Amino acid sequence: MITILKAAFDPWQSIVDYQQQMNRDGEYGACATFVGTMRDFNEGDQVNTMLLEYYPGMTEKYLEKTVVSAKQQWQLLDVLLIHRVGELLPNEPIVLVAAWSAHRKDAFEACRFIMEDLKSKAPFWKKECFVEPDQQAQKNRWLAKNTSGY
Amino acid sequence: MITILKAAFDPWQSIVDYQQQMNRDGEYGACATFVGTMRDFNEGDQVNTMLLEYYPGMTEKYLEKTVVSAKQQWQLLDVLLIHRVGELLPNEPIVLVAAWSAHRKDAFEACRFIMEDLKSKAPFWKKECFVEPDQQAQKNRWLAKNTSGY
Amino acid sequence: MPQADNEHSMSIKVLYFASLREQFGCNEQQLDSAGIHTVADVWRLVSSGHTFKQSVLHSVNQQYAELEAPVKAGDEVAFFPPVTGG
Amino acid sequence: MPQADNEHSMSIKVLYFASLREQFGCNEQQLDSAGIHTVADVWRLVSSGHTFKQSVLHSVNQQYAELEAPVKAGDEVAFFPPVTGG
Repeated sequence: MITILKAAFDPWQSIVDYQQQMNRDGEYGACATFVGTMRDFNEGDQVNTMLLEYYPGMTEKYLEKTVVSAKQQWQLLDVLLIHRVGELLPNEPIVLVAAWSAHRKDAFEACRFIMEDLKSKAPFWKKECFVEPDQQAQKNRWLAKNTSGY
Repeated sequence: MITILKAAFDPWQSIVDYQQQMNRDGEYGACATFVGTMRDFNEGDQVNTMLLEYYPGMTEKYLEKTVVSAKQQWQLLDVLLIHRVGELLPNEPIVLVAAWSAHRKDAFEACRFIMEDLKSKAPFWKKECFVEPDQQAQKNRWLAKNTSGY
Repeated sequence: MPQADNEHSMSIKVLYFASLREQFGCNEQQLDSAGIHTVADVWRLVSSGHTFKQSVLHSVNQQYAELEAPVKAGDEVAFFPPVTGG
Repeated sequence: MPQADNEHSMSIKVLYFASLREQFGCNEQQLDSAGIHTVADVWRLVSSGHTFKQSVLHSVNQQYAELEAPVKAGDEVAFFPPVTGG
């Protein structure tokens, strides 16, 4: 399941709930997950809030394509992908990817692939509202580029 | 933290509880986790229970060495490793690894490394109690060898 | 065929996101499709007079597309900076 | 020095796990250390008369050790099949 959320979410409870309704108890031997969380420091500045913009329509399509591609490359029982948009506070979860499979290799590699593909190509953009050291005023900046994960 | 547990545990609640007492909110941007769960089928047979044996003393030392090695190779904020021993039922969690870091590469690679090292060298042994298709009697077998994850 | 439909089908919808949206001061605009054959044609029209600090990505009908990709009336074309999600 | 301590310090503790424990019918035994210098010496003593379907791993004082690794009185030596945790 792929969800884009405008409100804060609990990634661990989301996994528990999703796993329950998957109804594949006894089938999966492996679940690999990744949770990305907003940090309160970036590039030496204290970040107070973050705005996450997306492209309604294209973003969903892109994430769907990513998950379909993962399911073609690895033997997966299910995938859960949740991505936050809108205004975020430090320590709020940004993204959750969970992949279930019979054996660990598939879950691990699919989870990593989905995150790397999402980070490098899914249409999301982050704008930070931050305060520089020894300054009072709040400033804004769009993040320039995600780092490569490999 | 490394824990060997004789009773069933909830991996997701363990993550939530551990993360809370870590007290590093805002520092971690990434958490990669793996949960291994007992399946109810293996090698074509229905598995009813599993006995997980370990080597008290050596197992803890080995896991400690694995986590130290991960912390030397990657920039990690914290690691949680829980491994179950004793008698297990299908769908019960066997192992949890969670790795927290500022950036995703460290958490992903450390989590994978810890699981692969654990699977290939940590002193644990599984004995399955199973029923063959069209048979009544329960049989036991020690698993011969873990598959390589790479 | 009603005139409104006809007019709509003659135009190309152009969207901007993130820093490009701010730089253009606009989310969305309609371009007359006359003389437009590729993404590059759209970009030439809308970007004249602007300079860009970042590389610009482009999509046609919500899929990534090359600058040489064909664009026709009724299409949705978008321009945006490198993505920073996850 | 009390006799009990002396006797203890003359012996090597040998542990078996999983299928090896079942095959030997024993968790643990004490071997006289006389004439024992390596893991291979211990293994030769305990394994005579047995055949093994699996490869056998070995440790000295709770760390993996080669067959050539030295063993002395007071050490803990263990033998076990390939591990299957996780």
